[in-house]
Amino acid sequence: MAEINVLQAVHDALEEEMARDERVILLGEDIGVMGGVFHTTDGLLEKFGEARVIDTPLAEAAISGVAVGASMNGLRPVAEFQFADFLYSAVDQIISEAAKMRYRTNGVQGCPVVFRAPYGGGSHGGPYHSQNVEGLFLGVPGLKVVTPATPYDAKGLLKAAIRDEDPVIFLEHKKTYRLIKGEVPDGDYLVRIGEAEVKRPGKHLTVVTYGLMVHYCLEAAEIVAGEGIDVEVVDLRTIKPLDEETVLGSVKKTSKALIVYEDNLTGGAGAEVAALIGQHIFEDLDGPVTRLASPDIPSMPFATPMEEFAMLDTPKIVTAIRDLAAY
Amino acid sequence: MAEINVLQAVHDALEEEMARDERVILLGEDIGVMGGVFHTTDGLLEKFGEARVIDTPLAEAAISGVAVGASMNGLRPVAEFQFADFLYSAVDQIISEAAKMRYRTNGVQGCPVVFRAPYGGGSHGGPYHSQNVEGLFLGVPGLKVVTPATPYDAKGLLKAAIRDEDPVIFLEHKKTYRLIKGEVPDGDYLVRIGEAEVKRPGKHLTVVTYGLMVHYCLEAAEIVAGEGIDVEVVDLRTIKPLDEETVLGSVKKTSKALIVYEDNLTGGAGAEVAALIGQHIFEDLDGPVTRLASPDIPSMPFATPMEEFAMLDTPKIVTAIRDLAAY
Amino acid sequence: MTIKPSVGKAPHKDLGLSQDNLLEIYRLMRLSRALSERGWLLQRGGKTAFMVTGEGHEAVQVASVCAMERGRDTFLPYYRDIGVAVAAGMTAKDVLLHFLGRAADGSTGGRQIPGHYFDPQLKIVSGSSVVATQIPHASGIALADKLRGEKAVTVCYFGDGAASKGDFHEGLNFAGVHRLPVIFICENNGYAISVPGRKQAAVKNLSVRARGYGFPGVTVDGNDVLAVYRAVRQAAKRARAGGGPTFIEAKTYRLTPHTSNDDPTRYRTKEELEQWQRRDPIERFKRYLSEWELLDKATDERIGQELSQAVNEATRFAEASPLPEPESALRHVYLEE
Amino acid sequence: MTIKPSVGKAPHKDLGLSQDNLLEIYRLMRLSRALSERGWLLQRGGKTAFMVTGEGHEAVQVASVCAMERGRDTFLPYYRDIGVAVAAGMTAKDVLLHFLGRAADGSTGGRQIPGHYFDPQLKIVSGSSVVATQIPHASGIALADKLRGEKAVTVCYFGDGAASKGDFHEGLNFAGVHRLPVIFICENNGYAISVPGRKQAAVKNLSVRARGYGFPGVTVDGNDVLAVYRAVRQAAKRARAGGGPTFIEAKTYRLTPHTSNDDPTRYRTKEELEQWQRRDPIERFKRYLSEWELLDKATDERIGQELSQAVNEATRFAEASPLPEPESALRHVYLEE
Ligand SMILES: Cc1ncc(C[n+]2csc(CCOP(=O)(O)OP(=O)(O)O)c2C)c(N)n1
Ligand SMILES: Cc1ncc(C[n+]2csc(CCOP(=O)(O)OP(=O)(O)O)c2C)c(N)n1
Ligand SMILES: [Mg+2]
Ligand SMILES: [Mg+2]
Repeated sequence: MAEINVLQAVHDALEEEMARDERVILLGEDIGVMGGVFHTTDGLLEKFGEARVIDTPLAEAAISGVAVGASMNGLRPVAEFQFADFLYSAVDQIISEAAKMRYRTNGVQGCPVVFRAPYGGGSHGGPYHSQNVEGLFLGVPGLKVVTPATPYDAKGLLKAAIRDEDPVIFLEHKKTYRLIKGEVPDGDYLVRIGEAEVKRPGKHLTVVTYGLMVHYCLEAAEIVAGEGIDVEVVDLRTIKPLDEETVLGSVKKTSKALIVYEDNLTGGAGAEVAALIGQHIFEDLDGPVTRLASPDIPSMPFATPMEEFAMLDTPKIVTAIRDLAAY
Repeated sequence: MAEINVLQAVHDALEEEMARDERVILLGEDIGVMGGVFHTTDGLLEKFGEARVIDTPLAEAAISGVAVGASMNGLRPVAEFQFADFLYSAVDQIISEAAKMRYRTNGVQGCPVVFRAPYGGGSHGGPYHSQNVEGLFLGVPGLKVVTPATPYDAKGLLKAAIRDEDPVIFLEHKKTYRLIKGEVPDGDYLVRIGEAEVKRPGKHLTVVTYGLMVHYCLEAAEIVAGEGIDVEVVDLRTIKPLDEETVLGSVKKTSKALIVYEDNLTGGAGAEVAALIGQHIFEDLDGPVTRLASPDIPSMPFATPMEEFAMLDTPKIVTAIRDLAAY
Repeated sequence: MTIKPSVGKAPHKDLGLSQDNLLEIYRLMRLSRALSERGWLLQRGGKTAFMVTGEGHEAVQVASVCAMERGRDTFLPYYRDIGVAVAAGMTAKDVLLHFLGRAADGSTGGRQIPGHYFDPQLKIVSGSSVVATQIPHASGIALADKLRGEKAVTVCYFGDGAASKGDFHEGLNFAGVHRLPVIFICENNGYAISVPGRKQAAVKNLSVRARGYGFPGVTVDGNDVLAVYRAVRQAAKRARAGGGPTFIEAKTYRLTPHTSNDDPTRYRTKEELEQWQRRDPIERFKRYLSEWELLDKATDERIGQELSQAVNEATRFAEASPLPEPESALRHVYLEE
Repeated sequence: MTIKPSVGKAPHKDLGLSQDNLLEIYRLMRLSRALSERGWLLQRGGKTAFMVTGEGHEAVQVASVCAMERGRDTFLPYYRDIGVAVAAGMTAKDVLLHFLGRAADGSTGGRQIPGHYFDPQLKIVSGSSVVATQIPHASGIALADKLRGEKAVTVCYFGDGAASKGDFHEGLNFAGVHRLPVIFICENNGYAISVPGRKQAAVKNLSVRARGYGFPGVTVDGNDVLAVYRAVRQAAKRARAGGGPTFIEAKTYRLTPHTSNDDPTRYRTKEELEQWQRRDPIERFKRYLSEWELLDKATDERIGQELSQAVNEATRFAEASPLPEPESALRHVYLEE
């Protein structure tokens, strides 16, 4: 057991998988000599060489398209987008090609690519270094979308993603990189894609969340615990496919659901979770399925007062929990 | 008053707006000499000339990016994607640029582009000529997304979109082009973006829908009317911004909501509508907010048995209405 | 027209091509044509909802594949490349099952519209209908071969319209930077549906673009079997020797509508079409073979009969073959355990 | 080093540049430098969370703008183009308000990170942080000018990394097809963050790519004011006369970290940096001016004092200026009625 941060967890997962399986290659901008702008690939060029750690041209359609091609010819590419904000020009390769490959070949041709991207707000990145992009892929069958919150989950899920036979969008919340530390076992382990986890059991109300917000929600849960509100925090971990069983099971128990997500309110993962709960366990609900999310603005503004206003935080979550608990 | 089909309505809106405002230009593949693969721009090259009806290179990032640039320099470009399935490579220009332009300039710079695209299934187009892409843009603040179902709405909404100061994704359901006919007034008229319409009033149950499904739902409503189920059909017409007032008002009245959409179930517009209803009028509900959509497959398959299986139709809607009505 | 036998050293000898080789190419071109023609019949007869074929492109499609090592090298056809598909080894049955969207369609199981050829055994790579997305795939496939030290070469096909897409640029540039063993073949038929070359690019030859990626680009007569063969063989040799990519632009013409949804009289003149009909690559190659006395009338007729028999049989077979089950639409979204 | 006066006809005379013109360029280059340096100070001092500047790029940025008709022509800077911004007319105050994300920041109202210059009055176009997306915008802007018959020219800036993006290809190709009045200026500083030119493209000069779009491409010494000015002026003349686009590659070097998040010692040698420091475009231009006796020490010092005063004053002004209101984050998603 060692205590590491999310950055290290991602790094170690990459390093271990590359050592384990020589078919694993990395493609991305500045991932070689520089070790990545966040240093998630530090030392990997030295260890595995230029043929497997590829500093690509500044070209996201090529990064993703080359990865798709390489995956069809026996490799297990991990494609890095420097920031999730810059993957929009790869959306065609991801949605038209990677996501549909197995389907269009009647199951014959897989496309085992991992598309990694640091995402999320709260780091003064302004509109183009803060975005939540998960909503884009939620409605795309053929993809899996993974959003770990802790070092343990990040490492175990990234290893699972690399071994997955289908394309995985692996989203790393930038702000968790250094902020979030946690224990990680020494040997090889996997966390299964598609399984949520109850990060805190509770009786009165379920908070469904993922990514950085998991930590804020846990904090909020502790705060309201003192007021006698016992909150269960479900960390989705994977937002596609959604672990309906765990989510519905929890809300069935608590009868109330608050969905907390950093993405802007409309159209994000929270809408899908809310729709599922509202349809499938309608009778079990003792209050409206409530969403707490960022406002519907195109992205985080830079200046601190605006950024703080736009970004979710623990106090906002506490308020939402209290309101729903009081319903 | 004249009876025309949706194709003609789109064509006439383009023609009238081009005649009215010389800043309106069209950009797209095969829209000139050929008049568009669906003939929505028939005759416009002859009438308005090569400078305003531009057959572009096969390059969707250019089509959209040039349109964005031209819109910043005083024109009102209407960019056509030949099929919605091919707009993925324009997503960067649409989401990073068009949608964020006004926000990032603190309100100073608008980006009045209309992005038109024929979309939707049921025409034997296979995986790449059948997609519903509206889910992609639903969560993108700064965009408006319009999905007309009738000639009247198509014409009035397209004219409104062209006059709108903000970017509009204008989605035309291919299958409505020739199939759906309707009356259209002779003179100039607009349909306001952001307003849903009750296409059929009813007491027992609200069906919320848009696009081609409006017609199937109306058919279904007539069928169940004979069984004493009085269905209200709300046509969203614009799916972003959503007309919450009309939707919530209708469901408040009927107490039951069925959301019918052709997109695959997960993550589409139906999720957002369901979430809104479930949160805001929880107390008024007499049954679970139910979604009926296409299965979660990457796109329509080509072979008829599979396509028919995957595509929604009137009988499937009738069944869903009966089930919910009986709840 | 009577055909005079040619004298001197035959051009194909320089290329090391035997009579058998040439007749194989000829046969494959005619197979491609026969299948294309059958495709239109089936579509017009309501047996399939869509058709796209390759009449006019047979020389570049077939000769390029025959210049490669089949079994070792990889092919990425686009929707027009029925000639690539059959030259790489797909049979008439394979094609007909695909055209008719049968459950047994090995390319897509009836999931994609006709024109989307795929066979992993034959190293034919699955493509979408989205123009140019296969170009970066080709670079990725070649990258994998290079990484493993395999001496395989990847051949990627696309049209002149595709050369305008960002994926073209990014895919070729990547290949250039890594000196990948890949050949990019642009079947320049002068139109992207209705959009003529001059509205697609302000250059005479698209092949000049290769210079911007640091590798050679050549323009060849795409209706000339031997010219195509020569260019591709040379590119393959370079690629296999580690010399990196080549961009080959093959000028040709589409003799049919773009697809079954198209009416080319809206944008092409009758004269232009007729001019190119006179340059039909199959007729032209047949003339060459006759001139060098490699093909006599009897053999030619026998080939024609064999092919039409094969195509008829394949049609019957495919028509009798079951359609996919409705519920099978739900399968293969992810790997099935 | 003592400076010997030059004799004969001065190169700038050929270009029709007066002493005033030259001193304006010099002053703008130094203003750009002074603001850049202030930017780093502010960022390191915690006054702003991010910084990106243009030291080393001043010759290409400033001279290119000065070769255009300001007020008529349009500029699309990228994040490194502080020199373009000030040469096009932004003041020290404008820049400082932007650096510090103030409510009065005319570029973005504190919404974008520093380096995103915008002023519609000055015809400086808003850009995002996404590399290369502005390139098709430039073509669109030029298209609109051409359509209206305006004799305006659009200048679009980007780095060497940007030349790998699909948007570069699609944007330039569109401009080529329509012979648009646009100048594409690539500030090739040899790196895209840490990625060196040889991993970005397998060509010596990116300007060769212009041939693939049917218009001229030239490579110039980007640290040479007059070379840049000459190339841009010629391109502007062609564009204004209806001759279409030009691609100008200006070879230069970034003398600082990529941004405040970067540590260039991870990927560049000290020697390389020092070599380019000796080619500092400002020093070099100063030497030129001295050699031709256009700038004496007193004037130079006066310029320095004026600039530092202006920058200090602007800093004080911007620091005293209020931050945006928190709730204003909700505004301007759509046009406000
Ligand atoms: C990205 C994209 N945009 C548009 C289309 C619609 N479309 C299909 S084929 C085609 C023309 C392609 O022309 P070209 O590349 O020259 O190939 P050709 O059909 O002439 O062989 C177009 C515009 C598409 N399939 N993909
Ligand atoms: C599409 C996209 N991908 C990645 C990035 C991250 N990024 C910002 S600047 C940069 C390097 C740009 O290099 P270049 O174009 O040469 O300009 P320079 O900074 O050297 O002036 C990268 C990779 C981005 N902003 N946009
Ligand atoms: Mg073509
Ligand atoms: Mg650079």
